[in-house]
Amino acid sequence: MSLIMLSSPHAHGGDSIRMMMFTVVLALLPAAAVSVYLFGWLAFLLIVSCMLSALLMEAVCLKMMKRPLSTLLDNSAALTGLFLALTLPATTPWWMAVLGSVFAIVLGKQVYGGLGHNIFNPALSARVILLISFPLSMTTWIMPMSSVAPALNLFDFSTCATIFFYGTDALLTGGQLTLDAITMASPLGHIKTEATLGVPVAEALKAYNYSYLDAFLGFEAGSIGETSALALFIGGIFLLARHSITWHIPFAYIGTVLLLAAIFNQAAPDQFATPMFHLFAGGLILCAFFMATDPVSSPVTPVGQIVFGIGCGVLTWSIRSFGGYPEGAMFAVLLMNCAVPLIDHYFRPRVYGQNVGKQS
Amino acid sequence: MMMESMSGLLYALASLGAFALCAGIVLAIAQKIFHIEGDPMIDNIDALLPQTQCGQCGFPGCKPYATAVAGSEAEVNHCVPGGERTMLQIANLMGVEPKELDEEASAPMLAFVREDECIGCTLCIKACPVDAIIGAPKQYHTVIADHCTGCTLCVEPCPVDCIDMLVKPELIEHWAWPLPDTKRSQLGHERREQHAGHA
Amino acid sequence: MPAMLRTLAQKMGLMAHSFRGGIHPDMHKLSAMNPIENVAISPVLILPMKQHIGSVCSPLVKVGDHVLRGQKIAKSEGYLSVPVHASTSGRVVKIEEHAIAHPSGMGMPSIFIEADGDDRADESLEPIIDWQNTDPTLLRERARMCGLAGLGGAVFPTFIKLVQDKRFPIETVILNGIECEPYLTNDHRLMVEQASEILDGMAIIMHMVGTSSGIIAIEDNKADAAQAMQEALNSKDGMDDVRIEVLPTRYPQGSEKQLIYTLTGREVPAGKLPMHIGVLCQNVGTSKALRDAVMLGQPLTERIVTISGDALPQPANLRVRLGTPIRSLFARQGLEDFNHIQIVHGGPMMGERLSHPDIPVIKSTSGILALSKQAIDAAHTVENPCIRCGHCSEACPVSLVPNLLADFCRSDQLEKAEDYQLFDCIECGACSYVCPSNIPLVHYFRYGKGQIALARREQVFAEASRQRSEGRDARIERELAEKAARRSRVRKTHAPKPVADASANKPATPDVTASDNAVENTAKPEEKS
Amino acid sequence: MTEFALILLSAVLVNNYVLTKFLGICPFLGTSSKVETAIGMSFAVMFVMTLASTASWLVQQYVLIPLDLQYLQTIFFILIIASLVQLIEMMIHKTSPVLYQALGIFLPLITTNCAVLGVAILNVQQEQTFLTSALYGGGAAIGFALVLILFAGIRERIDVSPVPAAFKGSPLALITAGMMSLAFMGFSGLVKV
Repeated sequence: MSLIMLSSPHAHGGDSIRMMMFTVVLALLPAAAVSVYLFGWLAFLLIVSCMLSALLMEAVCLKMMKRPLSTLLDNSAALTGLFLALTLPATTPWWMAVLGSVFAIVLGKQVYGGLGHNIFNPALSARVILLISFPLSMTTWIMPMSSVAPALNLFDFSTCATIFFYGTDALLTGGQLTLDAITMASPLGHIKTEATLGVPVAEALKAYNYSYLDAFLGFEAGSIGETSALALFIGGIFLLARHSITWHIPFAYIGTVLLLAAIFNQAAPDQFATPMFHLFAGGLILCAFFMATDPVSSPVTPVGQIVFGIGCGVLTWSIRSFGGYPEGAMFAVLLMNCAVPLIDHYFRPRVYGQNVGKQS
Repeated sequence: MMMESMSGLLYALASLGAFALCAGIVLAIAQKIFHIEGDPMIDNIDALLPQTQCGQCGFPGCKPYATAVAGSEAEVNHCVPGGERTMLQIANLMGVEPKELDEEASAPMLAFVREDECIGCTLCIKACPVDAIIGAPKQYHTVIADHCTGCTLCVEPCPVDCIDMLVKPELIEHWAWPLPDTKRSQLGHERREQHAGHA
Repeated sequence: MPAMLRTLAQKMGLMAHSFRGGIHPDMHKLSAMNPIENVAISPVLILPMKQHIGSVCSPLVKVGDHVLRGQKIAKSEGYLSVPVHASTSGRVVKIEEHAIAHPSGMGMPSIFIEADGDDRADESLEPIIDWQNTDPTLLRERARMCGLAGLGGAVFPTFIKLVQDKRFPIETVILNGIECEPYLTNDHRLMVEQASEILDGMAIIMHMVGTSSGIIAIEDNKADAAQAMQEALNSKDGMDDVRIEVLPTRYPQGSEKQLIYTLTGREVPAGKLPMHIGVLCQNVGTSKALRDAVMLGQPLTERIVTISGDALPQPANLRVRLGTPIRSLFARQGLEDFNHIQIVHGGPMMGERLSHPDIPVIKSTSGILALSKQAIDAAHTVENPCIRCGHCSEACPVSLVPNLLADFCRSDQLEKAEDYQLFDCIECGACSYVCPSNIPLVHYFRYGKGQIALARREQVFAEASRQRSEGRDARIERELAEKAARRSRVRKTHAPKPVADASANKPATPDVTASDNAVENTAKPEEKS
Repeated sequence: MTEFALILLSAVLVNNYVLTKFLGICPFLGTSSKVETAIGMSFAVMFVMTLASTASWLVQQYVLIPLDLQYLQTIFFILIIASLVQLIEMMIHKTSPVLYQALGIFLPLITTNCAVLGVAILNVQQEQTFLTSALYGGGAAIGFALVLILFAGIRERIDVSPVPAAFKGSPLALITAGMMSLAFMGFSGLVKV
């Protein structure tokens, strides 16, 4: 009989990290499928390259740190790669995608000591690094389903491969397409530029022939994974059902954004967009259901998660309405990630029997 | 031309001097208000020490060692019975980097008098720093097990050498769970080393 | 349902109280349908000197003495302790250290009794028939004399709880028939087969603490037990303010604090006892033992033990004499070879893993399990890093934050662990059960608690040594000052006079020198600064 | 009134002294190993910074300009800051010796803290009025405190995690500080002041 001292309990529920991460990958499949449907081979190449480079980089890091390669199987690296791919614009060149994955794995996770110790959400920090290092190519969006640019058939592998490997200008040397023909501003970006010229929001949207239904289904310019609100909602509900995440962060986050948008839209309709617009525009749902609820970089306790969600909501809405960048969700989540250790410390649930006071 | 630069220089010196003077006065007054007597740090450190008064740190007792450490004349890692935990606590309090212990603390010991050989010379009673040995002149002495700190100061003065150090028996009530030591918690140990080296 | 809304609804009485967190392990109640069987008395019984929470007892008998069943063989030391009784008539063979169910593997002095076979009972304690008008303090003394301790597993001496204290009147007596630990079914069978005896015990308890209202709590996976208790309750008169409460099955519903919150909506304040909020909680087994002690004059010498496990051929509920070695019980159920088997003393969630079966059954043995190797290995697999998923803090019935606590305990940040209320942890194991990274959280908490207790003991010891050492230094200073004062006084009396009275100073000198040498060598080898 | 709020907001978040102007990095890294020390340091810096920026504006307005001794500006400001630091050091030594011991060298180092001197000189260069210079001083100090306490919270957590040996201690702290400044760039343009 081995004399190693095993403390109780001698039973286990059978849950494992691999299962939890796999559930999140499953939840992301609808969004990934819709992105391939909307952006064709571009999206597919992006997703594959990001996931592969993330896995490869994690293997390299584990080898260097002489840690067992078995931790690769907990598909957290694959998940980080998929997250990053979904936040990138369709026309991202391949080296930028790979660089992003390397940043995500090395600077985002391994440098902090591997799974479970990173302070910031790895995919999001890599996405912000790319945004600030390559501002132009990170904010060029193309309309999905090539409805705007008939000449750019997204389902023809060779054109997509040339865009992916040689960048958009290589395509244009053929002369038949100009860059601004196929690219356009994202709804958020459009409103911000119009607002600086003093055009009220309603008119700006009309000029952009923006329709809420298209935005809900996904036919709008934006990163490949964040356009379709429907697919993201399906994934989010799936996560809640499988108890991978709790309702606290998404509801608090989206609720705060909608509340702020509603109040200010009533106060000054032409200066602030409607709540519906904020919900379907940009990466709010992707960030709320997937990025902010990354268990490692979000608070542990329910009270803390609600405070975290409200913080993300306020920051997202204020950056979108007043800030310099069109999309505030990424910055908001990163900023709140900094505050997580303090939130954990100060927002702990009341322990049984502590300051119960007079009881009936 | 000379005159302006001279007067400019004069103004500069005057204003700087005046300002420095009044700042000095304010600080002198503040010095009186916030005057503090003894250094409370000594008591904080003394409270951390195990009070075995054993002198293994090179000082005649715990209070002198605490004063030395507070005045940063002595290093934080001299207290042998305190072991790593005391050293870490003092380093933490002093805000200095923890230093490796120079000598590993042995298992806790208890002095034991072989009473038939004791001649009752009261030398060990006087040598014991914590009065843990009782007995009268010409009567045989005995060590109070609960009070003995195991500092071995009584062994040397005994003329008939009838005191020997026994290892303290481990009581079942005082047994404490060890860290999980199976291969299962290899990661836990790694994290513990990380922290220990960087308290 | 947001926690705030839930507590609000509970406060307004819209919803029954239910404690926070908790888990649903599969219950493996294999022996639920097996009736209680009596076990033949084993030839040698081993009775450890401590089978309860409190101080160790000291033996009253010597080797060779002949004892009767129920005779007191060890007297309790101090207030928090209960005596030990012989569980059968026979001869004391030896008194020495023997292994007990303790993780350290250390032994406890135990009395070995060789059974003489005729099991003659000791008649010294006569039965108290009309206990209704007996003074409760007398009944309390009887409970202490009979060595009663909580049989639910906590083994807290029962007589200490059964007290009428003006400052803390008891309003409700709760009988705990929950038994939420997987595999264990002894309370269940006891309720099915001896419901009226349990209710007699409850009546005695209510009489002793001076209340008339009580609740019997049973989980809904023991419907037959609830039904049997209800029938017995209907036939009993004078217990109309007592009701059966069937609660949903959830681990750890049976823990005292969680049960009290579920039934009364009140929380036991930190550092306080249930009696401070007018509640008394007792296990159904203890209530029956109290009935035997009062109405039959029988001390606690036997108990119901569930013997089960996925590696045991024939699970059963046995009425076992205290001191029976576990190996003989396993042999009775058809299990001989133990090399692929892990033995657990108690339930799988809170029980101790034993390294060998030669350990006696004592008052706290509610069950002994033979679990297969893969069952234990599935529970103790390799620890992965914590991904802060929060499942453990959701499952914690005391609403602690287990993963942060485990981090503090692992890296010896003990003041932080105390600040996060480590000592409120009831070690129920719900957090380790749900942890997807298989982190042995309870093991880290036990390590943390041990280190904090060790640090506190050393602190008390150091404080005492410091005071003694300062007292000693003060004494030495005082003696030196006296010596100096005495020497200066002597010099003053001799100095001015001429030669004439030189002889006068002869008598003064002897006593000075005598006390001199006593004081002289008190200085320590190296001078104290 | 909103104008003052905007100034404060811009000093605390938009052009935060530590994460966007990269001033006062050495106390930022030095005193952030524990949250209590960080809080202590933040109070000290808040006290010194606000008083220093107002005092330096007064000295600039009523001593340097009338006597046109602008070239003495830096010396005067350093003198003000030094005496304030001496004052706060005595107060902390009296009120909580543990904090005094924990801050150690970084308490007198506030004198040479480039954020404190920076805010004083910037106020003067941008010709701020008395009230706005006080607001900028206070805002900068609150910004410094906010970021320092957040960073201390993070440091306490990463000090315990199994960081690869090459990154242990300050390398990882610097990487994290870099990430934080990346996140703070989201605030750029938030306030049009």
